[in-house]
Amino acid sequence: GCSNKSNDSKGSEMPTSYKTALKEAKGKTVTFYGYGGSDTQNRWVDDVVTPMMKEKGIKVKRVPMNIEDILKKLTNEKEANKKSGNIDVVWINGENFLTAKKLSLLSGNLDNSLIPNMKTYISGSDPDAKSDMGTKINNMEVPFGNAQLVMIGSKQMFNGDYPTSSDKLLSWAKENPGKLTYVAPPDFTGSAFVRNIIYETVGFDAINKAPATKAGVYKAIKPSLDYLNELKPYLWQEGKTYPKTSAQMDKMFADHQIAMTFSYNQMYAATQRADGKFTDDAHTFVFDKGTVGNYSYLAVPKTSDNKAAAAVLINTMLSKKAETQRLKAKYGSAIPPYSGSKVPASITNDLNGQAKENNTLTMDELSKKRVPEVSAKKIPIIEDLWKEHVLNAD
Amino acid sequence: MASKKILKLLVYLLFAVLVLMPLFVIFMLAISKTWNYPSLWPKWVDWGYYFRFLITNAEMQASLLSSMELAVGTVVLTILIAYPTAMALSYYDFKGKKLLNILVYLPMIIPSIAVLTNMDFIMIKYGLNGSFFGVVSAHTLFCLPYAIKLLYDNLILWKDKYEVTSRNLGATPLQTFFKVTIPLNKNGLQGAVMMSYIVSMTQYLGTLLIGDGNYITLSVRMFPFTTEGKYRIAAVYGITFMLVTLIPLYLIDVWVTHKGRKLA
Amino acid sequence: MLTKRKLILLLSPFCLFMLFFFFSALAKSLITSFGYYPLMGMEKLSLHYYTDALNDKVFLRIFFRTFIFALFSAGMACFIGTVLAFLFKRNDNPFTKPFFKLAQLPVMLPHIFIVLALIQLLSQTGLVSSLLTKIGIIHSYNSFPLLLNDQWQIGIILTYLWKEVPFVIVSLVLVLRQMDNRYRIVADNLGATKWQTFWKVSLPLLMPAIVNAFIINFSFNFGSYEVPYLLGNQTKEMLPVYIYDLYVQGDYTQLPMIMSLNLILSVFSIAFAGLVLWLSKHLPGGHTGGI
Amino acid sequence: MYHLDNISQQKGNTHILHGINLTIDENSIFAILGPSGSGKTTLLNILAGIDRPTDGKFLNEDGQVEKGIMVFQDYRLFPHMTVFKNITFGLKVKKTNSSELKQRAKDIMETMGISELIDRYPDELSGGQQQRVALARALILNLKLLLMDEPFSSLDEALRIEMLDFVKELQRKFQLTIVFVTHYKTEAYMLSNKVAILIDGQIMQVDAPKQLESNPQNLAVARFLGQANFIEGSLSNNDFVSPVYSGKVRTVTEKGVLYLPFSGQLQLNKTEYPAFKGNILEKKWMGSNLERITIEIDQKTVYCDLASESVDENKTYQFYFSKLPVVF
Amino acid sequence: MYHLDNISQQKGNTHILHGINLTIDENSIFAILGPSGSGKTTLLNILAGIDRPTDGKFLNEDGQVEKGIMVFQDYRLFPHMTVFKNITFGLKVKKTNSSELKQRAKDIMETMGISELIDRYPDELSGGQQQRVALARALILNLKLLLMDEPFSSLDEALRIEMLDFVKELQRKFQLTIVFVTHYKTEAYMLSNKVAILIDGQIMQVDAPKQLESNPQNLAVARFLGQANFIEGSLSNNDFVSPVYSGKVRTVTEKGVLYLPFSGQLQLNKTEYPAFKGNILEKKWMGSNLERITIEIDQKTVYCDLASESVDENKTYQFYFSKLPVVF
Ligand SMILES: Nc1ncnc2c1ncn2[C@@H]1O[C@H](COP(=O)(O)OP(=O)(O)OP(=O)(O)O)[C@@H](O)[C@H]1O
Ligand SMILES: Nc1ncnc2c1ncn2[C@@H]1O[C@H](COP(=O)(O)OP(=O)(O)OP(=O)(O)O)[C@@H](O)[C@H]1O
Ligand SMILES: [Mg+2]
Ligand SMILES: [Mg+2]
Repeated sequence: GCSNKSNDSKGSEMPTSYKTALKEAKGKTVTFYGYGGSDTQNRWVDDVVTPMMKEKGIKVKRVPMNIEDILKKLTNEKEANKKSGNIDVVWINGENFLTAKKLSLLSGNLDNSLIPNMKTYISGSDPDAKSDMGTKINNMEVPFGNAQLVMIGSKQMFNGDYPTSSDKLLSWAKENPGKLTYVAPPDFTGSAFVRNIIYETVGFDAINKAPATKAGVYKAIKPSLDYLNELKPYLWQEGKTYPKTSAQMDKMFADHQIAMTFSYNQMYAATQRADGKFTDDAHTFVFDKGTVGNYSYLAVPKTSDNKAAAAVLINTMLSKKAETQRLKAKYGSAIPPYSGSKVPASITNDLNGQAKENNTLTMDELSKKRVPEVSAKKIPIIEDLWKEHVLNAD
Repeated sequence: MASKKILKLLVYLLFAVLVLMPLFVIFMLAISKTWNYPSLWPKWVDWGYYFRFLITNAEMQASLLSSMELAVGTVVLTILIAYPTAMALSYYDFKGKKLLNILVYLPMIIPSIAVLTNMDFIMIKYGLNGSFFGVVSAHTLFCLPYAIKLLYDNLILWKDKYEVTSRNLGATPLQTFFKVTIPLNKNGLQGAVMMSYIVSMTQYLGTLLIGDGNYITLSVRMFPFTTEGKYRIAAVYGITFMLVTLIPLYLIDVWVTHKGRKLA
Repeated sequence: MLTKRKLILLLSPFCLFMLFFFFSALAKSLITSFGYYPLMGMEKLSLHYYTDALNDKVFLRIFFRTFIFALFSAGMACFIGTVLAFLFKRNDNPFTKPFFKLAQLPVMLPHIFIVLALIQLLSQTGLVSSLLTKIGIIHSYNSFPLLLNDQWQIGIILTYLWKEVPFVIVSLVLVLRQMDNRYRIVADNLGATKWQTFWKVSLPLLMPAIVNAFIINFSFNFGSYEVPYLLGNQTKEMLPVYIYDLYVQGDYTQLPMIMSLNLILSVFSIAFAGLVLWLSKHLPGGHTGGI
Repeated sequence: MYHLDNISQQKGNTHILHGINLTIDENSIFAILGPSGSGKTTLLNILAGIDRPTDGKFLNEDGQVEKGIMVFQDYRLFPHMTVFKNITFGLKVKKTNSSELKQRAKDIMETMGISELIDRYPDELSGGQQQRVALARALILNLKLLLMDEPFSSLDEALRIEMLDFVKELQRKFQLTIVFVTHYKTEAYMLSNKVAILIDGQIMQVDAPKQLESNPQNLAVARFLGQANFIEGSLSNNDFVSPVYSGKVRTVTEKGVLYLPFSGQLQLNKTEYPAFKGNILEKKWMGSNLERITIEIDQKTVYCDLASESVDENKTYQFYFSKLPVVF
Repeated sequence: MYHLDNISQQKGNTHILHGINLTIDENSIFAILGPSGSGKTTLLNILAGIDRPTDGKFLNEDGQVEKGIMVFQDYRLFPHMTVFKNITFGLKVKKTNSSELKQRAKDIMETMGISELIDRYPDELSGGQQQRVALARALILNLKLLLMDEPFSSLDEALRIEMLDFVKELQRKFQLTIVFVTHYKTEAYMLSNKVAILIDGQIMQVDAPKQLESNPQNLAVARFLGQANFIEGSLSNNDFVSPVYSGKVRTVTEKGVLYLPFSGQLQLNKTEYPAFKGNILEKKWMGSNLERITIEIDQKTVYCDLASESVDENKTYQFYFSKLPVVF
């Protein structure tokens, strides 16, 4: 391999300040492990972050790996009693963070003194900076992405009147059978849609307070499941089958086979339009009661060999310079993970400008219509219940 | 007679369409932007896109290199292991042969998640993770069933008849292997090499897990895009993939068919 | 000369390799499947993951469905492939050679590709549907049958066929080429019809290779998840996808169960492969004494 | 009557058969003798309908093409079938009922002495056993036209004689037409009353065994029949001059080569054709109570087969021709 | 001297060889004769080091294992090599220099009469041509121990005699030890002075050719040597009683079967051992100036080879034994 480190060397120590980190990291190579299926995000790392790191004398290697595989690798290292490994920065959130924390795979100390940009742009009181889907963060993660579910509807098929609530959605479906569907959970967006329906039908509190057991959750979300079952016969293929991936659903939407698709990116319709995949007909909207928003994070495994470089990378990714670039369409127009109150004006303006230009929602609108995530533990339970009571309901 | 010939030709034609249609679609996907229902032809085709991408994308070139590096390594290791095994299976009668015959299939039968995640653990233990040998070993594991069985199918036809003859005429085991065994079974060998090369090229999870990110091959890059429906990029990678698979294999084929005549 | 020493020498690379890399990994999954996973504080050995799985009706139904599916698609592939291999074998017209080359193409491409192409071609709003609409055979895409993500797994079967038929062709033609038509001539001379020659001579001589191809295809169809994951139907779930979904959930307390399911699948496949091999030994062609 | 009508065969650039014309009587055994590589197998393949000649036709009495059953020189047993399956293959494909099939298989295997091999596979048989299975596989069918390509080459003498008798009997019983190829004169003579000599793709002579040996039509045939001395000399007006023998001869062609078969031509008992005086150099036991003796005449050697113990080594004897010698 | 020390061989459940003990002189030609399936090939395979015996050892004088070069019964020409490549294979692997290799190949191909076939592949050769290539491939090596498994079975008589001479010459020139297997007595007798009879996996007799034929050691050998009548009768005190002949005999074993070879035992000239009076039923030309005659005695038939024209059909003659007949 290209990294000539002996395997029994002890994983490096996490530096205590950014300054020492910067010094220590010079000449090192830092690996960034993350989901590689988004070419805009890949491009951002490669075109923006990597050159910035290079200026600091640090090389970046991006490894496209799914989070479950990353976790498995980390547990394998732990089981094999290895103190040092190859993974420096991980893109993680939710259930996986919960697991990683449980297995104590992550190193802590990712605090304000180590990551100065966190101090600048993220307020300590921001709930998303404190816990990740209900799991306390304890300085093990740093916010990286800010995503919120948006609906994309066909102007022509909805006649400009978008179903901004579950009730509207149901009645439109009854009038236009076969024109709606959603990706089957456990797909990421499909699962988010189901949670959104839960918020619509029983509200965030009900699910938030329910015990994290199958019975508990079932009791809480029974009305939601009923709603989905009522909707089912009016879905595409009468709900007997669902698209398997959001890509497939996007294609159906592009072909006007269905009237609505979802995305975790408010600019998705715009980028798809620019790409020629969607027509001008695609219109972004959210439910009146709001949609699920969640954060993704960066973390450093305990076995990382280059913790200093990892810290520098995280800080660089959070920098205004990098995040401003990230607003560009070719980098996916991603909203920075900054706390609402600390977003620099230039970025807000930029986003709002884009929103107008591309006929999508502004930052402001979005953050108003944002509902928090349920606890990570409950997500698989909800998915199971959906499978049992909606998908396989007779 | 004539109608039979025409029927045969029709079958050929149908077969060709079935094989080529998807390839054509992939090719079009790689160079087109908008291709929505109900248009039969993409609205927007950029013939140069693919080549521009290939030439300008350094990542792609790096991936190409590591893909081929691994594939060649895998082919070598696979053949080194598979040949003797196939010989043993086809020439000898021994206790446990039946069991071994079945065990050979094991690596491909066990779901790769179960094997690879645990193999990764073993590799980490031995300190082989991230190394060339480690990744090649992981690939080899999945090539072995194909290689052994293809070689076996071929070796069983002659058994050791001609090897015995060669040894009897004074050839050393090595001479026998290269002058008799290989030329007589080159069809099987070609098949085994081809399958190993292909299986290695298409390995995704193994390369990623055991490669520790040191080997970002074409498959590794491509896989997330396909599952995510980034069809155009996937198609671009796909075409490249096809080329680097087809060209070497085609060359091998030409070499094999031109070197010496066909058998019997 | 065939000596024991040589046999050991020949077998040792394989055995060492398997022992070192494979069986050690297998042992690890086995131990995990017995519920030993100290990382999650699970240290009691028990068989209950296996008994649970085998008592789980849902699991068994999925298992059975997957088995039938794998059997059917592998059988189809072998059938079509064998027929075509015989067609390709005879070098009696100038097209045979290029078509045989063509047959090798699909072998070289990952499954993912054909999935990609099939989506573009066969989804309800795909190219085929468009074409049929254009020429007026169907009214709109709504009358185009659901071929992907459908109840009958047609999409997956098509993908597997596209990949596996050529594989069968290639591996059979490799053998067929070596096997000249000496025996065909004999059979013909003894008065056998073309069909009889095919059934009694050519096919049996080829049987070992066909059985091999069948087992390889069956194992693949039974155990791989990528294609069913993308083209399957949720209500008719496939076993590998079922297992994969559990794995992706990232709940490590489930790991022993996941491993036990994997192993059940494997043991069953192995047993089935063994059965097929055993059966094939008792079919005509079980003994090929070389040519 | 089967007619071979000007049959020629060419493979690659090699002309193998050159315009063969032959008629073969139905219900008879016809032998083809010829040196290795002369085209015997090629000819049989044409008679069996396995190969198509590049020119000419093979037709039966009614002017139709008839395919013969072939016993292949290289056996070609089906490797995936047991001896029993191999033997009954031809009956099976004709859907013969199973009890008859079994009975016939049993009978023929007994005759061939391969009953215990019934469940063996070809690769578990010795060469001669394989050949017998190949024979049985064809003979069991009793089909009109039977073609055998050196069918006894791997059998020992005792067995061969048995087989010859069996084939003769079969021929009589089922009125078969048998064409068979061999390179053993004796075999041809014992089985058949009509022997064709095929040399270099041409039929040189078709004759009864005895005629053939005593009157070869040309030097090629004489040389092929072998077991003879060929003594070069010069010829003028039926007078032959050579170091070994000079005197009257019967001239067939004008090449000037004296044809002196090892046996049947030279003897010690006086006749009206004195040959030469010669010294016995060596005696070699040849079986069948014969000795091959090496005679030295003026530093030339001549071979001759005589009954055992007729002469002693290192003694000189006067030899006589039993009839006027032939010169080609 | 090579020693075969109690060699046994078993394959599957078949015992093929049963404790074979033999010594083979160096620098000599040793023939093994035996019926089909008796284990000849199996034995040669052991001598060639191709198979390992289940029991026993094959050692040379120095007590070492020596591997012989084999000419296989089924030729086993490498199908992917031309005739030239096949023939020079053994030299090539010994890295013989190329000009010598070419010369030797040229010479041997000329001797074998296969020079024009140099660039052909085995499947383009006739059976006999293949056999000659197989022979050439082994003979070209001139290795100490040469093993030949029915090496002339597909050759015509003339060619066979040439080959025999050539092999003999080679043996003399390079002082080879040759073990060869055949099922043609004549071939064995002509090539070798010591012949072993292998029947049912056992060595029955090792003897000089003439001894063998005149004094077979037991009925099995006698039957195998064939070309003989076996007349059943009863035996008491060296007096034999049977419908054909009754009288004095030499008794070897006590089974009561009279051994009457077709040739060498019966004659028309008077001796002190009158045999029987018989009627000539049939005469059949056998080549080599011999006729096989069928004699009828009291409705039994006996065969006998006599010089051509010695008797007429349908006449009765008195026959004599040339020496005291043998009963087993
Ligand atoms: N693999 C085997 N399994 C069982 N029996 C076998 C096997 N191979 C050979 N035999 C038997 O061993 C005996 C001796 O075989 P071998 O080939 O040595 O005979 P052979 O003397 O060479 O006969 P031939 O003259 O016909 O070639 C035969 O009866 C044969 O059937
Ligand atoms: N495919 C071929 N290409 C060229 N020549 C061939 C081919 N097949 C056979 N021959 C030649 O044709 C001639 C006749 O072959 P054939 O097999 O008929 O001989 P044969 O009389 O049966 O000889 P044998 O007694 O040796 O079996 C031989 O000289 C052989 O080399
Ligand atoms: Mg021939
Ligand atoms: Mg033999």
